[in-house]
Amino acid sequence: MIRVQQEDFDVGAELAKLAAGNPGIGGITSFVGTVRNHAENQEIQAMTLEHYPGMTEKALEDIEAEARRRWPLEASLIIHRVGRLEPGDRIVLVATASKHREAAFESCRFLIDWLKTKAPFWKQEETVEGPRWVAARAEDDAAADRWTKEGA
Amino acid sequence: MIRVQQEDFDVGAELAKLAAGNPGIGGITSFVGTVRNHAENQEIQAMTLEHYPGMTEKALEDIEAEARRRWPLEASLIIHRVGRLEPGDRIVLVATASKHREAAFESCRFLIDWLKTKAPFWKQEETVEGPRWVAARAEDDAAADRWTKEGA
Amino acid sequence: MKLYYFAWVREKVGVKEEVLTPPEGVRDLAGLIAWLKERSPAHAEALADPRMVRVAINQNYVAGNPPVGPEDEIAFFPPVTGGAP
Amino acid sequence: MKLYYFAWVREKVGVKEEVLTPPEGVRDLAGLIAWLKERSPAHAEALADPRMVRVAINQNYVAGNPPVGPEDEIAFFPPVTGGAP
Repeated sequence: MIRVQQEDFDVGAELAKLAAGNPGIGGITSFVGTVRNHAENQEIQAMTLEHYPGMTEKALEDIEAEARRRWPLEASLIIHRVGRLEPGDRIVLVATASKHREAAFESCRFLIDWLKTKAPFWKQEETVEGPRWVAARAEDDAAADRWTKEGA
Repeated sequence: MIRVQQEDFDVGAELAKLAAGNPGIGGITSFVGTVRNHAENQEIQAMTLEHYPGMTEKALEDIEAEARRRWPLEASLIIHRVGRLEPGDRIVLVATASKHREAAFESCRFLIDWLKTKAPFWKQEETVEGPRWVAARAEDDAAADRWTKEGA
Repeated sequence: MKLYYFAWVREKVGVKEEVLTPPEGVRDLAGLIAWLKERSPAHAEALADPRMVRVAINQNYVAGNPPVGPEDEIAFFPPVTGGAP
Repeated sequence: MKLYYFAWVREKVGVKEEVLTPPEGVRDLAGLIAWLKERSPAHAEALADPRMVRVAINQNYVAGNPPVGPEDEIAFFPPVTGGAP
């Protein structure tokens, strides 16, 4: 399941829902991304996430479908927030459930790596020097490419 | 932090506590292990976890300390339950928080891999044919060894 | 043709979206970009460096120089930066 | 000397723990195991296959044939199987 929303999410409740009624699940890996109070040695006061309504949801569904094609998953979840967030706030939750932990770990990492380079979200940070758009990182492209090669 | 306990744990509350007051954290990876209702094609009605009080806590502390030596972590947590559990019940929670997701993912996987082969817990499954002790898996040794080689 | 702009591309163009009718001669992405850049200095600046701008047609990423038509929804934006650190 | 048994080793021995005073000649792990196996058929069966049994002395895993003394806490158990599937 995927969701794009302004509101915060309850990690415990979301993970419990994910596993509910499926005692074939042996493990759930999850990743929660949070807003840091600094980046590139500068203090971050807040952050605003912009997205492309419609295309974002489609991109997340495609990424989730690809994970389920590659690994034997019992359940999966992507929640991404948009709008203004402050340091410490949750930005994103990705979670995958499987019979074994290997598939859960690999697929969860895959989801966040692909999401970062393939889902249309943009971050603007507020600093004392004014707002600035976050630039894409070469490391993120490399992390996403790793799965392209391995999965080919 | 490590804990060995009979009671269940609240994943959302534990992860929130882990990150509380540290806005330098960029991501938290967690893994929740749950009791499956089958193993080796047989139905599992329940499972009992035995441990070695004293040594278990020491082993978990050592594993956690090793993770913090290898990765730049802002916080870490291992909670392992003991006693009788039923299918769908949570067994274990491991979580690591870091500035970047790479360290969080790697160290979380390390914690569960080492825990499985180095912490003195034993599982007995209840099946229709009676109780049986779970045998160690060669795959688990291989997963733990991976970190020995990489970290050497 | 519906056009969308996001992040700093939106800020430079000055609008979030616009509905335009390019002349008949505009049949591909390169032609569309050339035409947009002539419309205003804001468009010209936003689309100045093609390496910094990504394009989606009907909500799918595109590369190269695909055809564009009057019914298409075309979006211009920087490389994406969602997720977490 | 305090002895602990866990999981199926405990079930085979029949007790969870016991306090024993091995004879003076028992100075290492191999000597202790040989002596225990002579104490009862239950001990002998539990410790029959050394490849299936792990040992901790004073709550640290040991390998090989380390020395053992009267103040030591020694535990015998199968390979560990905690965590999740």
